Amino acid sequence: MTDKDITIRLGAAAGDGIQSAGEILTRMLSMSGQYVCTYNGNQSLIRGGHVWFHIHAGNWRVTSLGNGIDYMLALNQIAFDEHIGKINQGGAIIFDPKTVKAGTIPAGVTPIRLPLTEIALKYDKRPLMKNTVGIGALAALLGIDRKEIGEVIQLQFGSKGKQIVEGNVNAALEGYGLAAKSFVPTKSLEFDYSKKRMFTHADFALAAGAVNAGCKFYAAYPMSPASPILHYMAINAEKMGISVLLAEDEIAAMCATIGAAYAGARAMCATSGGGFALMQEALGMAAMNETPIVVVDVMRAGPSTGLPTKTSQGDLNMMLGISQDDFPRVIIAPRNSEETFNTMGRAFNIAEKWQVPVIVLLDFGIGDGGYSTVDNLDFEEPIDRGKLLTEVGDEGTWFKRYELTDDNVSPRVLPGTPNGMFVAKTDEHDEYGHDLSDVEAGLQHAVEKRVEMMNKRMGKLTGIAVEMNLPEVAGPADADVTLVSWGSTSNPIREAMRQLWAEGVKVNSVEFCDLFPLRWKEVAKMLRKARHLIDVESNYTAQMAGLIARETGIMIEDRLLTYSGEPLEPAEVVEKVKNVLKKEIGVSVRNKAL
Amino acid sequence: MTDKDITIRLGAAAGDGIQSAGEILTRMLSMSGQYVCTYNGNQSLIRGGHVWFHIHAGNWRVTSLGNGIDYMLALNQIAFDEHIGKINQGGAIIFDPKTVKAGTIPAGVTPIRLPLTEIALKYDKRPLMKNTVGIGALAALLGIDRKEIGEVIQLQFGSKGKQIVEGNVNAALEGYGLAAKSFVPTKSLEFDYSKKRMFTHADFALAAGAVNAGCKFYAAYPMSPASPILHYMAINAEKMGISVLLAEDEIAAMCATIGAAYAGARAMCATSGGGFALMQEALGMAAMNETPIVVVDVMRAGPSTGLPTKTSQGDLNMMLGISQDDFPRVIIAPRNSEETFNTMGRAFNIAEKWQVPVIVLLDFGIGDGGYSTVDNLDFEEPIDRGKLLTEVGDEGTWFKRYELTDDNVSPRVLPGTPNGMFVAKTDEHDEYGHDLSDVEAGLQHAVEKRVEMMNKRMGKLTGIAVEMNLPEVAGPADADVTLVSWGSTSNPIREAMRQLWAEGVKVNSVEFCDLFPLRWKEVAKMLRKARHLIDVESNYTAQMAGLIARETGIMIEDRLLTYSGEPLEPAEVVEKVKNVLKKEIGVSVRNKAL
Amino acid sequence: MLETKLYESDIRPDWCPGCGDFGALSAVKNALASLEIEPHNVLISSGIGCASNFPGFIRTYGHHGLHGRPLPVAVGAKLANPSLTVLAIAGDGDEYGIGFNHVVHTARRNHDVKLLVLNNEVYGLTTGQLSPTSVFGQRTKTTPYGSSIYPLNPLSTLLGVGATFVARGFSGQVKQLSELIQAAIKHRGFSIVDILSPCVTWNDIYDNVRSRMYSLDTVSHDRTNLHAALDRSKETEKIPLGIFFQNEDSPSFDELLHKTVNNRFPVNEVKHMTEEEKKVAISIFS
Amino acid sequence: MLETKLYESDIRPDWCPGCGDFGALSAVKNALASLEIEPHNVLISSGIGCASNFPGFIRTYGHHGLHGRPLPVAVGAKLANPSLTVLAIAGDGDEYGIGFNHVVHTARRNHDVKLLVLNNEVYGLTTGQLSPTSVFGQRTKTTPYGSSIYPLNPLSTLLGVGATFVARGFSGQVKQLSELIQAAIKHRGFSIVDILSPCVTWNDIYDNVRSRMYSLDTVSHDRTNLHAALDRSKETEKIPLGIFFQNEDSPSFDELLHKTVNNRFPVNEVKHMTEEEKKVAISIFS
Ligand SMILES: Cc1ncc(C[n+]2csc(CCOP(=O)(O)OP(=O)(O)O)c2C)c(N)n1
Ligand SMILES: Cc1ncc(C[n+]2csc(CCOP(=O)(O)OP(=O)(O)O)c2C)c(N)n1
Ligand code: SF4
Ligand code: SF4
Ligand SMILES: [Mg+2]
Ligand SMILES: [Mg+2]
Repeated sequence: MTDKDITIRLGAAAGDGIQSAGEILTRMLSMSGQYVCTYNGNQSLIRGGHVWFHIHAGNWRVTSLGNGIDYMLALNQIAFDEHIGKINQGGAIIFDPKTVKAGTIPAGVTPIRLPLTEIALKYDKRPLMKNTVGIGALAALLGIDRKEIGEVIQLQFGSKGKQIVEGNVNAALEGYGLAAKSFVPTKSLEFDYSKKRMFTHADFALAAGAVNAGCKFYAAYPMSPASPILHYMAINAEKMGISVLLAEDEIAAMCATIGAAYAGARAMCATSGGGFALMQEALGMAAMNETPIVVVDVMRAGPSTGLPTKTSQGDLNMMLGISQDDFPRVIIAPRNSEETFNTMGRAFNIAEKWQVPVIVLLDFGIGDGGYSTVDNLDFEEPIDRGKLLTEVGDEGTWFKRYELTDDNVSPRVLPGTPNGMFVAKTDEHDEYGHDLSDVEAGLQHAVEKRVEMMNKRMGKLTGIAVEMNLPEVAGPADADVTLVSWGSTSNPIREAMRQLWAEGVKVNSVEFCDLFPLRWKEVAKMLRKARHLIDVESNYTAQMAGLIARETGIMIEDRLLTYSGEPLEPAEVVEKVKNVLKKEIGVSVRNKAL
Repeated sequence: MTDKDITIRLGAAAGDGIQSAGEILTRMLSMSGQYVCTYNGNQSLIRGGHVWFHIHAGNWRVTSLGNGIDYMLALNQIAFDEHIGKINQGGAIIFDPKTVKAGTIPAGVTPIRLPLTEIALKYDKRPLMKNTVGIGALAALLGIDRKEIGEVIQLQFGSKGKQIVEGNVNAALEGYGLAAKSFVPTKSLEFDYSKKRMFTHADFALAAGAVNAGCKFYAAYPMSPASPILHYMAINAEKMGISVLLAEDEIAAMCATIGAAYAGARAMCATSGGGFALMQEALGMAAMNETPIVVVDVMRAGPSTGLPTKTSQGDLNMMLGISQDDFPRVIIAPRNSEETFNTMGRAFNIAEKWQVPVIVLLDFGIGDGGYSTVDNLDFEEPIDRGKLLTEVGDEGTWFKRYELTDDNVSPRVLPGTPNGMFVAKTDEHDEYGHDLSDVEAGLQHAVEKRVEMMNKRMGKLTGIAVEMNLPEVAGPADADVTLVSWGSTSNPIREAMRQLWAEGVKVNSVEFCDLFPLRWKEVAKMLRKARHLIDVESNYTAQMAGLIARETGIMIEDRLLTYSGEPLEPAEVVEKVKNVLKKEIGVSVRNKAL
Repeated sequence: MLETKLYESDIRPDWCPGCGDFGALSAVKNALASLEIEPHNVLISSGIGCASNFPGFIRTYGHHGLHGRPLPVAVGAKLANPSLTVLAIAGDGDEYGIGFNHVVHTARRNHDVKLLVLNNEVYGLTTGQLSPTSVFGQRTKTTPYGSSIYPLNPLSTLLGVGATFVARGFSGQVKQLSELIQAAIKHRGFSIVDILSPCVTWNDIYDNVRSRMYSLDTVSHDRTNLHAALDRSKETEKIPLGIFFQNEDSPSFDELLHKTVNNRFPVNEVKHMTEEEKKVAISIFS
Repeated sequence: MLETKLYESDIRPDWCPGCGDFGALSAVKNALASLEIEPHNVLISSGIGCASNFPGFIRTYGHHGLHGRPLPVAVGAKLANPSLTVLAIAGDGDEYGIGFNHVVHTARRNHDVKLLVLNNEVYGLTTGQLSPTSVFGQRTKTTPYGSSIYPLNPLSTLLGVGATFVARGFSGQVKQLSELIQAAIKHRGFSIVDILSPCVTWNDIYDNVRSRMYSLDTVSHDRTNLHAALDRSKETEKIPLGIFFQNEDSPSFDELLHKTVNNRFPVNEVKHMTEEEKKVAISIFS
């Protein structure tokens, strides 16, 4: 089996149905045995403007958006103009000459002029189906079996009735027929119709993973690109018995999550950076009163409102500095949908075992903004609730909820348990949860107890670090260049490395999924092995490089940074590595639109 | 003139008037030419418990609390028991044997038994004046001229009427007489009644400095230990024409500050860490729409509610990670009241010149919690409002508020100015303040503009860094040990160094007042000169050392950290330095009550 | 009636001698004992302030959280474990200032949590600044020349919101207060009891309240009549105490949610999805 | 009357064709032109959402800030420069959800800022989730089986607060809406105009509103009568439009503050303290 892959892009105005067209195509490819990776070129508006849907598909595990565009469907003028320059040699662009005026078409790119609107109007009064015609045409270029079209359209539109399904199928097949006639594919895929692959974005994967881990409480205030998690919970609430709270703001969402966790539920809330900013004070509360919660930030390009539908990895510093003074927190940034699903059981286990807040960081690029194939979902991560008592002996007025122990974790009890009364306290407190801040404050014994309590809480980080995963090293141990990344940025790196390896370049990558706490001495050892480090991140200040420097003293001076809102393309990584090998060292910034 | 200094402590229950007694004594000393430095051992309650007031005074510029206690006034049992062990050899403790049972008194400490209550009851029905009697007694031990007593009591109680003044004066003089008889002072001060020194805490100094800098808008929600700033503004609002807004929460306080600054006022708000956590989203807004504001965090011991009346330097990481994604901010941590006053003009100038939020970090120890002498107040720092236009030509529909310029600062105009209309925008925007996030988002020109706008905002940091002060080096250039500190922690270091120098130890200190942005290359050069670095901070994780490592790669492994809530004493620094010189290197943690 | 000593803590309240909050503490203990709700089935969620120091002074489960946020914590806890009696107890700064939006929305959604506001018309713990309920003209550290800020009327506001149980008590009248709290706990859904609780240090309104108060039981007040309730809530000469308004026709948020998602006591609930659920969970993945 | 083209922007609104917000935009322009308030003396402070995209679509000073925070920004700006006409324009999510506490407190303090809420009873820009004003039973992405959450009645709530100007308009009735906005601007202190502004994409209530609306001018409604206003605000069959309540007897916060601190236009104000002020400023230092 040789490796084959292809990139496809669909462009139109918001409201033209390009999202659903892209999904149909993604489904078609997944049902033909392809691995997929997609990206939504969204805008922060509801109708109009220009949106696009990009697909990278192949018979190997594609992780990123590939390079350039092989086949393009341009439903309006701006789609044509904006993307024509990115079409690869040997590629093609489908458009309706009635609505799109083709300018100069680059040599090596085939224009495929199809009467998309005319065909669409055959099946409906409004020309909405023109994208269905386009999908059919794309399917032809890809060489997908005609009968897949019917199946997938049935899946997508089944609920809308037979007539709509048939209309769409016929429209697609007409597009298929015409395109097949007008173009001899230059690139092809290897289909295996027996392999039906699943795909999803990390938001849904996260929600599903959380529910599988026993999450029964979810609170949120809507915020892009985290809203799909809320929608997932809402739609499944009844079937799964999840209490969903549409809170009046993010502060309430976070506090209710803490209340639910305190009362015993596995509880979670999610938002994006701006909402997370508001949750910070309460997150400090959870850490202080040792209530286990899982909190999700699906990052988008900021600062402030920024670019709500664009991607970024700009919130790491916020996670390192959440609210006032020092307290333990755990930060995990899964790299893709599959890893996200598989992380959630672990996230809840760490939260409950160590009685700390666990933060899961996603970004628009792999969250709401991009599907990828999920092959290996682990439903069986054991549930570990840590030191959770179900019974307490009658030993006095109050229960020692914050008992000092060797591992810094105290036995926990839930309201409703006889003899277990305690106060979950945000003031500094003694082992029963009583104030050290009022009549005791400043007295020698209270000062000592305060220090012990700080040591207890912060000491957990040492224990947690032992359980955290070190960064994964991908590629050969012996490499001239080592790319350092975290979360989603590892995806274009993986594809870039394939390309570089093929060209004989010795490159590997150190990819952080677990970010904090870590066994930093071991991380330092790993990094010191590298001959030359390049930090690759999607933010202005190289926040992960900052964390690495803070914890190890290792300064990664060579950097590939993007903060344009657009995800990195593998080609940019390839170029950076080659430049570095040519001794062009320093900080590189990308500002291209995808 | 030889250097002379003394430490005094007054202890009682909250509500016993120990705060005002301490103030009287501080005033008496200041009016006798002494430099002072005080500390409030407060608790988070209104009445009861145990509070104390500590004074360090001398004819040299004392900066910290000195070592131990020379003279103590213990008004109740707990005050006696809690502090007796800290009294220095040659010291004395004043108490009323009727209310306090003296346990074993350490050798070398003189007990002075006085009928405090009995005397007090002579002048009032309630024994409230017993602390006045005590003050008189302390004045005798100190050897202050009797006539100072009358003057100061007149100052303190003048507004309460002649009878009260007289009663207090007589009570004090009786105490004076009795104590003078019963004790031959072992330690004395050198008085100069012609030198009247001023003292204040950094909260008031900050407020006064801000008002002098033209601050005419102040918004706040009360929070200890930042409330005195609000009280100062409230009391002076009418006289100075300051608009004070008691906001419904910190978010509103911050947003109103931004609104006022946008409309043209020099505007400020202040809070403590928990309130600041809530302000973070809005602070990102100010940075994004380039509205100049000054924001104050008076740090207290956390995390979460923590110890509201105790001190800490735990909020630096929060300042480095404020809300989502990267944006410029300036962080300054003045070291004492005087520097705080003198910083405010600069803070507002930087804010307006660079159109960025400026954060001033104080802590309880020098804020609400401690007075110190202010000698050199600079009222004349020129006011620089930067590129503020008062007129705009008629050049089109909108004004180019976010024009790209060489220094990354765009001309600014205030609402009310004809032809100056623009939108202050938190979405990513073009030069007029129009959205790049909706119909433009992701299009090549908008992506490029976005990157330019990020570069513009973040680029300011480079310009600002040039104007920021490098850390001050105190002590000899040639030192075996270099202490690194920021803000208030420099104060015990200064006193410790005096002691160490006297003993021939070669030690100096690098003290950061301006924290971010800095010319880090130069900082690194300064630090690399040191033979051995010790980081001294009041937090668990050595946050400043973390920042230094992040920016320079220099890891300061040797640390003296305190997170007990109590400020560091010079003696602890002395001990640490000596241990290090004995090669006992590593992290030291202090957990003593002061 | 259970014994009130069941609820005794070994922690002495740190309130100033004479603080109104002592009366409220007695009333809450009495109410719980009267309703025979055992200590371990009670959760008290508070904020930050003198009033919010409540948990720990009474032997129940307590959550002493953040200034202004007692309600959302209570709401989450009640949803996770509907068998708990969940009270939020806090100050006027907590609930009528920074946290009032939570009050409004918890009220309008009719969550089954009970809010007791120890209203001393001042910020007590932060040393006496003007609170949202401080009266016009009040002198405080933040209004040294007298306040010229209109105060919030929490009761008329909550009547406007459509809160289903609105009452006012006085911590100097422990018996009546206990009865109000009992009624609040028994109410179907959200209830608020605004408790005038004098701050003897910064705002001693004992005499003022005593001289102006009267009980709504002594007049023919129809608590199902919104207009009557509104008029009572807006009285300025006299201070009515009692239940201003009650409506038991609206199911609580928790009832409505329970009907659909059947949420249960959480400890035994944490388990992986069933095979059936797994299929549903990932049906969206293809 | 000034020409409305003075307020024309060169930015085309990004709202969906047919969105109710277009009508509100016309009404605001018309109201400002009618009152002859020049564009440079107007500041529009908004939040985040479709409605909040307002600034930029009209040529005045604009502050397009944070979700829920238009009012505090407006309040600060108005205090700093009392000569500006300050409007806050935002969505129901902004003002009745996350930001409602600011509405309550801005209203009770009677700040001289004017709030226009473009109420489409849904979160528009975030793709159609349930908002605080979405009706019981409404199907949205977050309530796929129909909402069982009681909505907020913002008007009755603000009447309970004691807001001094409470009105409702409809963006499909531009002329009446303009008049309401003019009245709101002329009002002494805080005013709110709740504007029903249909979202054609997620919650098209045009027909619903048209079939149920009537003008309060057509009935004998006494806008000085709180009880009458409350009843009107609680109508469910019909939708009254117009001014529900107005009280011009209470000085605004800004008037009261101006009397004491004499705040003025800020540009020329920034200077060091006078010698006299210096003495006062540091009198506390000794
Ligand atoms: C976010 C935040 N802001 C401010 C504070 C400071 N603070 C503590 S208690 C309090 C007010 C207390 O007043 P109230 O709620 O009326 O309670 P009381 O002390 O009067 O009983 C404030 C403002 C805080 N802890 N957290
Ligand atoms: C703190 C914060 N939370 C959430 C969001 C996401 N958000 C953007 S617009 C919006 C709601 C918009 O609804 P509404 O205010 O009713 O305005 P509309 O779009 O309906 O006009 C939300 C929740 C945000 N930007 N900031
Ligand atoms: S300050 Fe006031 S509210 Fe606080 S404990 Fe004292 S009397 Fe009670
Ligand atoms: S989504 Fe609704 S509110 Fe937003 S622009 Fe479209 S129609 Fe208007
Ligand atoms: Mg209060
Ligand atoms: Mg809306």
